[in-house]
Amino acid sequence: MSVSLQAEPIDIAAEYAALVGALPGAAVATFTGYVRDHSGEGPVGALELEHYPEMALKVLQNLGREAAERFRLDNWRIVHRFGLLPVSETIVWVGAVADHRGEAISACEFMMDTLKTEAPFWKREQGAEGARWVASREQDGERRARWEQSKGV
Amino acid sequence: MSVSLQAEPIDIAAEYAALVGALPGAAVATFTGYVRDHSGEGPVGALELEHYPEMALKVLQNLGREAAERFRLDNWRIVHRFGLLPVSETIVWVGAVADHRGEAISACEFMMDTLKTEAPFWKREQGAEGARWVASREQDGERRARWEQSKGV
Amino acid sequence: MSITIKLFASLREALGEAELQLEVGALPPEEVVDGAINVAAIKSVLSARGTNWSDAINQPNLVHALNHKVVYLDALVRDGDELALFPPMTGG
Amino acid sequence: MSITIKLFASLREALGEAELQLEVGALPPEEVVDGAINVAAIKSVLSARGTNWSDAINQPNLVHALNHKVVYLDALVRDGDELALFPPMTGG
Repeated sequence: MSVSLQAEPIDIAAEYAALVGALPGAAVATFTGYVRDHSGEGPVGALELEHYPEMALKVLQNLGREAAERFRLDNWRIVHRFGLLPVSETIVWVGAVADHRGEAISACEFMMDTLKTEAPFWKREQGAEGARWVASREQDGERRARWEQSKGV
Repeated sequence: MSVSLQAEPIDIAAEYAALVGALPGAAVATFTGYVRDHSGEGPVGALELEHYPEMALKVLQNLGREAAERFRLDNWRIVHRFGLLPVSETIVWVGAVADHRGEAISACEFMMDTLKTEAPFWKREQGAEGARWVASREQDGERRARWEQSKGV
Repeated sequence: MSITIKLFASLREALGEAELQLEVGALPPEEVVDGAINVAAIKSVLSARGTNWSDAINQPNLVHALNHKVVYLDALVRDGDELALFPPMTGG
Repeated sequence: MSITIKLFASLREALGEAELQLEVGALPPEEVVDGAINVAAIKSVLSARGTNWSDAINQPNLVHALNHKVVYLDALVRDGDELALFPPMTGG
Protein backbone atom coordinates (compact mmCIF):
# COMPACT_ATOMS: atom_id res chain seq x y z
CA MET A 1 0.00 0.00 0.00
CA SER A 2 2.61 2.51 -1.06
CA VAL A 3 3.88 4.79 -3.79
CA SER A 4 7.38 5.25 -5.11
CA LEU A 5 8.53 8.12 -7.32
CA GLN A 6 11.97 7.24 -8.56
CA ALA A 7 14.63 8.00 -11.15
CA GLU A 8 15.95 4.41 -11.04
CA PRO A 9 14.60 1.62 -13.27
CA ILE A 10 11.73 -0.38 -11.78
CA ASP A 11 12.81 -3.80 -10.50
CA ILE A 12 9.65 -5.61 -11.49
CA ALA A 13 10.54 -8.98 -9.96
CA ALA A 14 11.32 -7.32 -6.60
CA GLU A 15 8.20 -5.16 -6.75
CA TYR A 16 6.05 -8.21 -7.49
CA ALA A 17 7.56 -10.23 -4.64
CA ALA A 18 7.04 -7.37 -2.19
CA LEU A 19 3.46 -6.83 -3.36
CA VAL A 20 2.43 -10.43 -2.87
CA GLY A 21 4.45 -10.93 0.32
CA ALA A 22 4.42 -14.01 2.49
CA LEU A 23 0.66 -14.62 2.34
CA PRO A 24 -0.51 -14.04 -1.21
CA GLY A 25 -3.98 -12.96 -2.04
CA ALA A 26 -5.94 -15.15 -4.40
CA ALA A 27 -5.64 -12.76 -7.32
CA VAL A 28 -2.79 -10.49 -8.37
CA ALA A 29 -2.87 -8.18 -11.39
CA THR A 30 -0.03 -5.96 -12.59
CA PHE A 31 0.55 -3.44 -15.35
CA THR A 32 3.86 -2.09 -16.67
CA GLY A 33 4.28 0.79 -19.11
CA TYR A 34 7.49 1.07 -21.19
CA VAL A 35 9.00 3.79 -23.38
CA ARG A 36 8.11 3.03 -27.02
CA ASP A 37 10.42 3.77 -29.94
CA HIS A 38 7.66 5.65 -31.74
CA SER A 39 4.62 7.82 -31.10
CA GLY A 40 1.90 9.38 -33.24
CA GLU A 41 4.41 12.17 -33.97
CA GLY A 42 7.20 9.91 -35.30
CA PRO A 43 10.26 8.06 -33.99
CA VAL A 44 11.25 8.54 -30.35
CA GLY A 45 14.80 8.24 -28.98
CA ALA A 46 13.98 8.82 -25.31
CA LEU A 47 11.41 10.37 -22.99
CA GLU A 48 12.03 13.09 -20.43
CA LEU A 49 9.55 12.87 -17.59
CA GLU A 50 9.00 16.04 -15.62
CA HIS A 51 6.93 15.87 -12.45
CA TYR A 52 5.62 17.88 -9.50
CA PRO A 53 6.98 15.71 -6.68
CA GLU A 54 4.86 16.72 -3.67
CA MET A 55 1.60 16.71 -5.60
CA ALA A 56 2.42 13.51 -7.51
CA LEU A 57 3.01 11.67 -4.24
CA LYS A 58 -0.28 12.88 -2.74
CA VAL A 59 -2.33 12.15 -5.87
CA LEU A 60 -0.93 8.62 -6.20
CA GLN A 61 -1.34 7.84 -2.49
CA ASN A 62 -4.97 8.95 -2.64
CA LEU A 63 -5.44 6.95 -5.83
CA GLY A 64 -4.13 3.78 -4.18
CA ARG A 65 -6.40 4.30 -1.18
CA GLU A 66 -9.41 4.92 -3.42
CA ALA A 67 -8.65 1.79 -5.46
CA ALA A 68 -8.25 -0.25 -2.24
CA GLU A 69 -11.66 0.84 -0.98
CA ARG A 70 -13.46 0.55 -4.29
CA PHE A 71 -12.08 -2.88 -5.23
CA ARG A 72 -11.50 -4.28 -1.71
CA LEU A 73 -7.78 -4.72 -2.25
CA ASP A 74 -5.53 -6.54 0.21
CA ASN A 75 -2.52 -4.69 -1.16
CA TRP A 76 -1.55 -2.25 -3.92
CA ARG A 77 1.57 -0.50 -5.17
CA ILE A 78 2.24 2.33 -7.63
CA VAL A 79 5.75 3.07 -8.93
CA HIS A 80 6.35 5.98 -11.33
CA ARG A 81 9.65 7.14 -12.75
CA PHE A 82 10.86 10.61 -13.61
CA GLY A 83 13.91 11.96 -15.44
CA LEU A 84 15.44 10.81 -18.71
CA LEU A 85 14.14 7.43 -19.87
CA PRO A 86 15.62 5.78 -22.98
CA VAL A 87 13.51 3.60 -25.28
CA SER A 88 12.41 0.27 -23.74
CA GLU A 89 12.84 1.54 -20.17
CA THR A 90 10.06 1.12 -17.61
CA ILE A 91 7.92 4.20 -16.94
CA VAL A 92 5.24 2.99 -14.56
CA TRP A 93 4.27 -0.15 -12.65
CA VAL A 94 1.05 -0.79 -10.75
CA GLY A 95 0.02 -3.91 -8.87
CA ALA A 96 -3.17 -4.96 -7.05
CA VAL A 97 -3.95 -7.92 -4.78
CA ALA A 98 -7.58 -8.93 -4.18
CA ASP A 99 -9.68 -11.93 -3.31
CA HIS A 100 -11.07 -12.21 -6.84
CA ARG A 101 -9.65 -11.64 -10.30
CA GLY A 102 -12.23 -9.09 -11.44
CA GLU A 103 -11.31 -6.74 -8.62
CA ALA A 104 -7.55 -7.10 -9.05
CA ILE A 105 -7.69 -6.49 -12.82
CA SER A 106 -10.19 -3.63 -12.60
CA ALA A 107 -8.11 -1.97 -9.86
CA CYS A 108 -5.05 -1.96 -12.14
CA GLU A 109 -7.04 -0.47 -14.99
CA PHE A 110 -8.63 2.15 -12.70
CA MET A 111 -5.24 3.13 -11.26
CA MET A 112 -3.70 3.50 -14.73
CA ASP A 113 -6.64 5.41 -16.20
CA THR A 114 -6.72 7.81 -13.27
CA LEU A 115 -2.96 8.24 -13.02
CA LYS A 116 -2.80 9.18 -16.71
CA THR A 117 -5.17 12.12 -16.30
CA GLU A 118 -4.67 13.20 -12.67
CA ALA A 119 -1.05 12.63 -11.63
CA PRO A 120 1.24 15.62 -12.39
CA PHE A 121 3.73 14.14 -14.83
CA TRP A 122 4.58 15.53 -18.27
CA LYS A 123 6.31 13.67 -21.07
CA ARG A 124 8.70 15.25 -23.53
CA GLU A 125 9.73 13.10 -26.47
CA GLN A 126 13.17 13.34 -27.98
CA GLY A 127 12.52 12.85 -31.69
CA ALA A 128 14.59 13.18 -34.84
CA GLU A 129 13.89 16.93 -35.04
CA GLY A 130 14.42 17.84 -31.40
CA ALA A 131 12.22 17.51 -28.34
CA ARG A 132 8.44 17.99 -28.19
CA TRP A 133 5.96 17.97 -25.31
CA VAL A 134 3.49 15.11 -25.57
CA ALA A 135 -0.12 16.32 -25.91
CA SER A 136 -2.74 14.81 -23.64
CA ARG A 137 -5.02 12.36 -25.41
CA GLU A 138 -8.76 12.87 -25.45
CA GLN A 139 -9.14 9.10 -25.24
CA ASP A 140 -7.44 9.12 -21.83
CA GLY A 141 -10.07 11.51 -20.51
CA GLU A 142 -12.82 9.27 -21.86
CA ARG A 143 -11.30 6.17 -20.27
CA ARG A 144 -11.13 8.00 -16.95
CA ALA A 145 -14.73 9.18 -17.24
CA ARG A 146 -15.99 5.58 -17.48
CA TRP A 147 -15.04 5.06 -13.83
CA GLU A 148 -17.33 7.92 -12.77
CA GLN A 149 -20.27 6.23 -14.45
CA SER A 150 -19.81 2.69 -13.20
CA LYS A 151 -18.84 1.99 -9.64
CA GLY A 152 -18.89 -1.78 -10.24
CA VAL A 153 -16.16 -4.21 -11.23
CA MET B 1 2.87 -16.82 -27.72
CA SER B 2 2.80 -20.12 -25.92
CA VAL B 3 1.11 -22.26 -23.31
CA SER B 4 2.62 -24.31 -20.52
CA LEU B 5 0.80 -26.97 -18.51
CA GLN B 6 3.02 -27.89 -15.60
CA ALA B 7 3.15 -29.52 -12.19
CA GLU B 8 6.02 -27.24 -11.07
CA PRO B 9 5.47 -23.84 -9.40
CA ILE B 10 5.28 -20.88 -11.79
CA ASP B 11 8.47 -18.81 -11.82
CA ILE B 12 6.76 -15.47 -12.25
CA ALA B 13 9.93 -13.37 -12.59
CA ALA B 14 11.25 -15.69 -15.33
CA GLU B 15 7.89 -15.79 -17.09
CA TYR B 16 7.66 -12.01 -17.05
CA ALA B 17 11.18 -11.57 -18.42
CA ALA B 18 10.53 -14.07 -21.22
CA LEU B 19 7.19 -12.45 -22.09
CA VAL B 20 8.64 -8.97 -22.46
CA GLY B 21 11.87 -10.12 -24.10
CA ALA B 22 14.58 -7.86 -25.46
CA LEU B 23 12.26 -5.36 -27.14
CA PRO B 24 9.38 -4.66 -24.78
CA GLY B 25 6.00 -3.57 -25.95
CA ALA B 26 4.64 -0.36 -24.54
CA ALA B 27 2.12 -2.06 -22.27
CA VAL B 28 2.35 -5.31 -20.32
CA ALA B 29 -0.42 -6.72 -18.14
CA THR B 30 -0.25 -9.88 -16.04
CA PHE B 31 -2.54 -11.86 -13.80
CA THR B 32 -1.65 -14.54 -11.24
CA GLY B 33 -4.08 -16.78 -9.41
CA TYR B 34 -3.08 -18.40 -6.10
CA VAL B 35 -4.57 -21.12 -3.90
CA ARG B 36 -6.59 -19.46 -1.12
CA ASP B 37 -6.85 -20.84 2.40
CA HIS B 38 -10.65 -20.68 2.27
CA SER B 39 -13.58 -20.98 -0.10
CA GLY B 40 -17.33 -20.52 0.12
CA GLU B 41 -17.44 -24.04 1.55
CA GLY B 42 -14.99 -23.44 4.41
CA PRO B 43 -11.25 -23.71 5.09
CA VAL B 44 -9.03 -25.21 2.41
CA GLY B 45 -5.76 -27.04 3.07
CA ALA B 46 -4.79 -27.66 -0.56
CA LEU B 47 -6.21 -27.96 -4.06
CA GLU B 48 -5.96 -30.93 -6.38
CA LEU B 49 -6.13 -29.88 -10.00
CA GLU B 50 -7.21 -32.55 -12.45
CA HIS B 51 -6.94 -31.79 -16.15
CA TYR B 52 -7.45 -33.25 -19.64
CA PRO B 53 -3.98 -32.56 -21.02
CA GLU B 54 -4.47 -32.76 -24.82
CA MET B 55 -7.67 -30.73 -24.78
CA ALA B 56 -6.37 -28.18 -22.23
CA LEU B 57 -3.38 -27.48 -24.44
CA LYS B 58 -5.52 -26.98 -27.54
CA VAL B 59 -8.10 -24.81 -25.77
CA LEU B 60 -5.44 -22.56 -24.24
CA GLN B 61 -3.46 -22.25 -27.48
CA ASN B 62 -6.62 -21.24 -29.33
CA LEU B 63 -7.47 -18.82 -26.53
CA GLY B 64 -4.08 -17.12 -26.78
CA ARG B 65 -4.42 -16.82 -30.55
CA GLU B 66 -7.92 -15.39 -30.24
CA ALA B 67 -6.75 -12.87 -27.64
CA ALA B 68 -3.81 -11.88 -29.86
CA GLU B 69 -6.10 -11.20 -32.79
CA ARG B 70 -8.82 -9.48 -30.82
CA PHE B 71 -6.52 -7.20 -28.80
CA ARG B 72 -3.63 -6.89 -31.30
CA LEU B 73 -1.10 -8.41 -28.92
CA ASP B 74 2.63 -8.46 -29.62
CA ASN B 75 3.03 -11.38 -27.25
CA TRP B 76 1.05 -13.52 -24.81
CA ARG B 77 1.64 -16.43 -22.46
CA ILE B 78 -0.61 -18.76 -20.47
CA VAL B 79 0.76 -21.05 -17.72
CA HIS B 80 -1.56 -23.40 -15.84
CA ARG B 81 -0.61 -25.90 -13.17
CA PHE B 82 -2.04 -29.31 -12.37
CA GLY B 83 -1.59 -31.77 -9.52
CA LEU B 84 -1.54 -31.12 -5.78
CA LEU B 85 -1.22 -27.41 -4.90
CA PRO B 86 -0.88 -26.35 -1.25
CA VAL B 87 -2.33 -23.05 0.00
CA SER B 88 -0.55 -19.94 -1.34
CA GLU B 89 0.86 -21.78 -4.38
CA THR B 90 0.44 -20.35 -7.87
CA ILE B 91 -2.34 -21.89 -10.00
CA VAL B 92 -2.34 -19.83 -13.17
CA TRP B 93 -0.40 -16.98 -14.78
CA VAL B 94 -1.33 -15.05 -17.91
CA GLY B 95 0.53 -12.18 -19.53
CA ALA B 96 -0.19 -9.92 -22.51
CA VAL B 97 1.97 -7.37 -24.37
CA ALA B 98 0.31 -4.70 -26.52
CA ASP B 99 0.90 -1.21 -27.84
CA HIS B 100 -1.67 0.30 -25.46
CA ARG B 101 -2.70 -0.40 -21.90
CA GLY B 102 -6.40 -0.97 -22.60
CA GLU B 103 -5.62 -3.85 -24.91
CA ALA B 104 -3.06 -5.49 -22.62
CA ILE B 105 -5.33 -5.34 -19.57
CA SER B 106 -8.46 -6.44 -21.45
CA ALA B 107 -6.56 -9.34 -23.00
CA CYS B 108 -5.60 -10.63 -19.54
CA GLU B 109 -9.17 -10.37 -18.34
CA PHE B 110 -10.51 -12.07 -21.49
CA MET B 111 -7.99 -14.90 -21.18
CA MET B 112 -8.85 -15.49 -17.52
CA ASP B 113 -12.63 -15.30 -18.01
CA THR B 114 -12.49 -17.71 -20.95
CA LEU B 115 -10.00 -20.10 -19.36
CA LYS B 116 -12.23 -20.41 -16.27
CA THR B 117 -15.21 -21.66 -18.26
CA GLU B 118 -13.63 -23.40 -21.28
CA ALA B 119 -10.33 -25.01 -20.30
CA PRO B 120 -10.71 -28.58 -18.99
CA PHE B 121 -9.42 -28.31 -15.43
CA TRP B 122 -11.27 -29.38 -12.31
CA LYS B 123 -10.50 -28.31 -8.76
CA ARG B 124 -10.90 -30.49 -5.71
CA GLU B 125 -10.55 -28.80 -2.35
CA GLN B 126 -9.05 -30.60 0.60
CA GLY B 127 -11.08 -29.27 3.52
CA ALA B 128 -11.41 -30.15 7.18
CA GLU B 129 -13.99 -32.87 6.40
CA GLY B 130 -12.29 -34.47 3.41
CA ALA B 131 -12.08 -33.50 -0.23
CA ARG B 132 -14.87 -31.92 -2.29
CA TRP B 133 -15.13 -31.06 -5.99
CA VAL B 134 -15.46 -27.34 -6.56
CA ALA B 135 -18.73 -26.38 -8.25
CA SER B 136 -18.60 -24.08 -11.24
CA ARG B 137 -19.76 -20.54 -10.47
CA GLU B 138 -22.64 -18.98 -12.35
CA GLN B 139 -20.80 -15.66 -12.11
CA ASP B 140 -17.94 -17.10 -14.19
CA GLY B 141 -20.35 -17.91 -16.99
CA GLU B 142 -21.73 -14.38 -16.84
CA ARG B 143 -18.26 -12.83 -16.97
CA ARG B 144 -17.46 -14.96 -20.01
CA ALA B 145 -20.70 -13.99 -21.73
CA ARG B 146 -19.79 -10.28 -21.59
CA TRP B 147 -17.04 -10.93 -24.15
CA GLU B 148 -19.60 -12.26 -26.64
CA GLN B 149 -21.58 -9.05 -26.44
CA SER B 150 -18.74 -6.53 -26.71
CA LYS B 151 -15.94 -7.07 -29.16
CA GLY B 152 -14.25 -3.83 -28.10
CA VAL B 153 -11.58 -3.07 -25.51
CA MET C 1 -16.92 -48.96 -34.57
CA SER C 2 -14.54 -48.33 -31.67
CA ILE C 3 -14.66 -45.10 -29.69
CA THR C 4 -12.40 -43.97 -26.85
CA ILE C 5 -14.42 -42.65 -23.91
CA LYS C 6 -12.67 -40.48 -21.33
CA LEU C 7 -14.17 -39.48 -18.00
CA PHE C 8 -12.91 -36.71 -15.72
CA ALA C 9 -13.32 -35.30 -12.21
CA SER C 10 -16.50 -36.26 -10.30
CA LEU C 11 -17.67 -38.42 -13.22
CA ARG C 12 -14.43 -40.40 -13.28
CA GLU C 13 -14.65 -40.79 -9.53
CA ALA C 14 -18.31 -41.88 -9.49
CA LEU C 15 -17.74 -44.52 -12.19
CA GLY C 16 -14.29 -45.66 -11.11
CA GLU C 17 -12.93 -45.49 -14.67
CA ALA C 18 -10.89 -42.84 -16.45
CA GLU C 19 -10.90 -44.33 -19.94
CA LEU C 20 -12.58 -47.15 -21.86
CA GLN C 21 -12.90 -48.43 -25.42
CA LEU C 22 -16.54 -48.57 -26.47
CA GLU C 23 -17.44 -51.03 -29.22
CA VAL C 24 -20.73 -49.91 -30.74
CA GLY C 25 -21.12 -52.47 -33.52
CA ALA C 26 -24.29 -53.77 -31.91
CA LEU C 27 -26.26 -50.55 -32.36
CA PRO C 28 -29.57 -50.73 -34.25
CA PRO C 29 -28.89 -49.73 -37.89
CA GLU C 30 -31.30 -46.76 -37.76
CA GLU C 31 -28.93 -45.06 -35.28
CA VAL C 32 -26.04 -45.18 -37.77
CA VAL C 33 -25.84 -42.40 -40.39
CA ASP C 34 -22.99 -42.58 -42.92
CA GLY C 35 -20.93 -44.68 -40.53
CA ALA C 36 -21.43 -42.27 -37.64
CA ILE C 37 -23.68 -42.12 -34.58
CA ASN C 38 -24.44 -39.08 -32.51
CA VAL C 39 -23.38 -38.26 -28.95
CA ALA C 40 -26.89 -38.90 -27.61
CA ALA C 41 -26.78 -42.49 -28.92
CA ILE C 42 -23.41 -43.10 -27.28
CA LYS C 43 -24.76 -41.78 -23.99
CA SER C 44 -27.65 -44.28 -24.30
CA VAL C 45 -25.20 -47.12 -24.76
CA LEU C 46 -23.20 -46.01 -21.71
CA SER C 47 -26.35 -45.52 -19.63
CA ALA C 48 -27.28 -49.15 -20.24
CA ARG C 49 -24.26 -50.25 -18.20
CA GLY C 50 -26.17 -49.86 -14.92
CA THR C 51 -27.85 -47.40 -12.57
CA ASN C 52 -24.62 -45.68 -11.49
CA TRP C 53 -23.75 -45.11 -15.16
CA SER C 54 -27.24 -43.97 -16.05
CA ASP C 55 -27.26 -41.46 -13.16
CA ALA C 56 -23.79 -40.12 -13.87
CA ILE C 57 -24.13 -39.90 -17.64
CA ASN C 58 -27.50 -38.15 -17.58
CA GLN C 59 -26.68 -35.43 -15.05
CA PRO C 60 -27.94 -32.11 -16.38
CA ASN C 61 -24.75 -30.07 -16.80
CA LEU C 62 -22.54 -32.76 -18.32
CA VAL C 63 -20.09 -31.44 -20.92
CA HIS C 64 -19.20 -33.50 -24.05
CA ALA C 65 -15.91 -32.98 -25.87
CA LEU C 66 -15.35 -34.74 -29.20
CA ASN C 67 -11.68 -34.93 -30.19
CA HIS C 68 -10.89 -32.14 -27.67
CA LYS C 69 -13.67 -29.80 -28.70
CA VAL C 70 -16.92 -29.12 -26.82
CA VAL C 71 -19.95 -30.44 -28.76
CA TYR C 72 -23.69 -30.98 -28.27
CA LEU C 73 -25.83 -34.11 -28.33
CA ASP C 74 -26.28 -34.08 -32.11
CA ALA C 75 -22.54 -34.16 -32.94
CA LEU C 76 -21.54 -37.16 -35.08
CA VAL C 77 -18.98 -39.60 -33.69
CA ARG C 78 -16.93 -41.87 -35.98
CA ASP C 79 -14.69 -44.89 -35.62
CA GLY C 80 -11.48 -43.93 -33.78
CA ASP C 81 -12.87 -40.74 -32.26
CA GLU C 82 -12.31 -39.71 -28.66
CA LEU C 83 -15.35 -38.61 -26.68
CA ALA C 84 -14.78 -37.09 -23.24
CA LEU C 85 -17.50 -36.54 -20.64
CA PHE C 86 -17.06 -34.31 -17.62
CA PRO C 87 -18.71 -31.78 -15.28
CA PRO C 88 -18.36 -28.01 -15.94
CA MET C 89 -14.75 -26.82 -15.81
CA THR C 90 -13.42 -25.10 -12.70
CA GLY C 91 -9.83 -24.16 -13.55
CA GLY C 92 -8.02 -20.86 -13.33
CA MET D 1 0.06 38.42 0.93
CA SER D 2 2.79 36.12 -0.46
CA ILE D 3 1.97 33.16 -2.68
CA THR D 4 4.32 30.57 -4.17
CA ILE D 5 3.70 30.09 -7.88
CA LYS D 6 5.03 26.93 -9.55
CA LEU D 7 5.12 26.38 -13.29
CA PHE D 8 5.65 23.06 -15.05
CA ALA D 9 6.36 21.54 -18.45
CA SER D 10 5.64 23.71 -21.53
CA LEU D 11 4.52 26.58 -19.28
CA ARG D 12 7.78 26.56 -17.32
CA GLU D 13 9.69 26.39 -20.58
CA ALA D 14 7.77 29.22 -22.26
CA LEU D 15 8.22 31.55 -19.27
CA GLY D 16 11.74 30.50 -18.29
CA GLU D 17 10.84 30.21 -14.61
CA ALA D 18 9.95 27.20 -12.47
CA GLU D 19 8.96 28.98 -9.27
CA LEU D 20 8.36 32.53 -8.04
CA GLN D 21 7.05 34.31 -4.96
CA LEU D 22 4.12 36.52 -5.83
CA GLU D 23 3.42 39.48 -3.56
CA VAL D 24 -0.18 40.53 -4.06
CA GLY D 25 -0.44 43.36 -1.51
CA ALA D 26 -1.16 45.84 -4.31
CA LEU D 27 -4.45 44.23 -5.36
CA PRO D 28 -7.58 46.43 -5.37
CA PRO D 29 -9.43 45.82 -2.06
CA GLU D 30 -12.63 44.59 -3.79
CA GLU D 31 -10.67 41.50 -5.00
CA VAL D 32 -9.82 40.51 -1.44
CA VAL D 33 -12.43 38.50 0.48
CA ASP D 34 -11.62 37.54 4.08
CA GLY D 35 -7.90 37.87 3.41
CA ALA D 36 -8.10 35.60 0.31
CA ILE D 37 -8.23 36.20 -3.43
CA ASN D 38 -9.36 33.75 -6.06
CA VAL D 39 -7.29 31.95 -8.70
CA ALA D 40 -8.71 34.12 -11.50
CA ALA D 41 -7.38 37.26 -9.77
CA ILE D 42 -3.93 35.74 -9.41
CA LYS D 43 -3.93 34.87 -13.09
CA SER D 44 -4.74 38.51 -13.88
CA VAL D 45 -1.76 39.66 -11.82
CA LEU D 46 0.52 37.18 -13.62
CA SER D 47 -0.88 38.13 -17.06
CA ALA D 48 0.09 41.74 -16.43
CA ARG D 49 3.76 40.73 -16.51
CA GLY D 50 3.88 40.88 -20.32
CA THR D 51 2.57 39.35 -23.53
CA ASN D 52 4.43 36.05 -23.11
CA TRP D 53 2.90 35.70 -19.62
CA SER D 54 -0.54 36.71 -20.79
CA ASP D 55 -0.44 34.19 -23.65
CA ALA D 56 0.88 31.35 -21.50
CA ILE D 57 -1.35 31.94 -18.46
CA ASN D 58 -4.57 32.24 -20.47
CA GLN D 59 -4.19 29.15 -22.64
CA PRO D 60 -7.48 27.25 -22.64
CA ASN D 61 -6.55 23.92 -21.01
CA LEU D 62 -4.36 25.23 -18.20
CA VAL D 63 -4.68 23.25 -14.97
CA HIS D 64 -4.52 24.99 -11.55
CA ALA D 65 -3.43 23.12 -8.43
CA LEU D 66 -3.74 24.82 -5.05
CA ASN D 67 -1.62 23.20 -2.33
CA HIS D 68 -1.32 20.06 -4.50
CA LYS D 69 -5.00 19.73 -5.38
CA VAL D 70 -6.63 20.58 -8.70
CA VAL D 71 -9.00 23.57 -8.35
CA TYR D 72 -11.01 25.90 -10.56
CA LEU D 73 -10.86 29.68 -11.08
CA ASP D 74 -13.05 30.49 -8.08
CA ALA D 75 -10.86 28.71 -5.51
CA LEU D 76 -9.63 31.03 -2.72
CA VAL D 77 -5.88 31.47 -2.24
CA ARG D 78 -4.41 32.68 1.07
CA ASP D 79 -1.09 33.96 2.32
CA GLY D 80 1.54 31.20 2.20
CA ASP D 81 -0.39 28.99 -0.26
CA GLU D 82 1.23 27.25 -3.23
CA LEU D 83 -0.47 27.62 -6.60
CA ALA D 84 0.83 25.52 -9.48
CA LEU D 85 -0.04 26.12 -13.13
CA PHE D 86 0.58 23.53 -15.83
CA PRO D 87 -0.73 21.94 -19.04
CA PRO D 88 -2.82 18.72 -18.89
CA MET D 89 -0.91 15.80 -17.39
CA THR D 90 0.65 13.16 -19.65
CA GLY D 91 2.20 10.63 -17.27
CA GLY D 92 1.79 6.86 -17.09
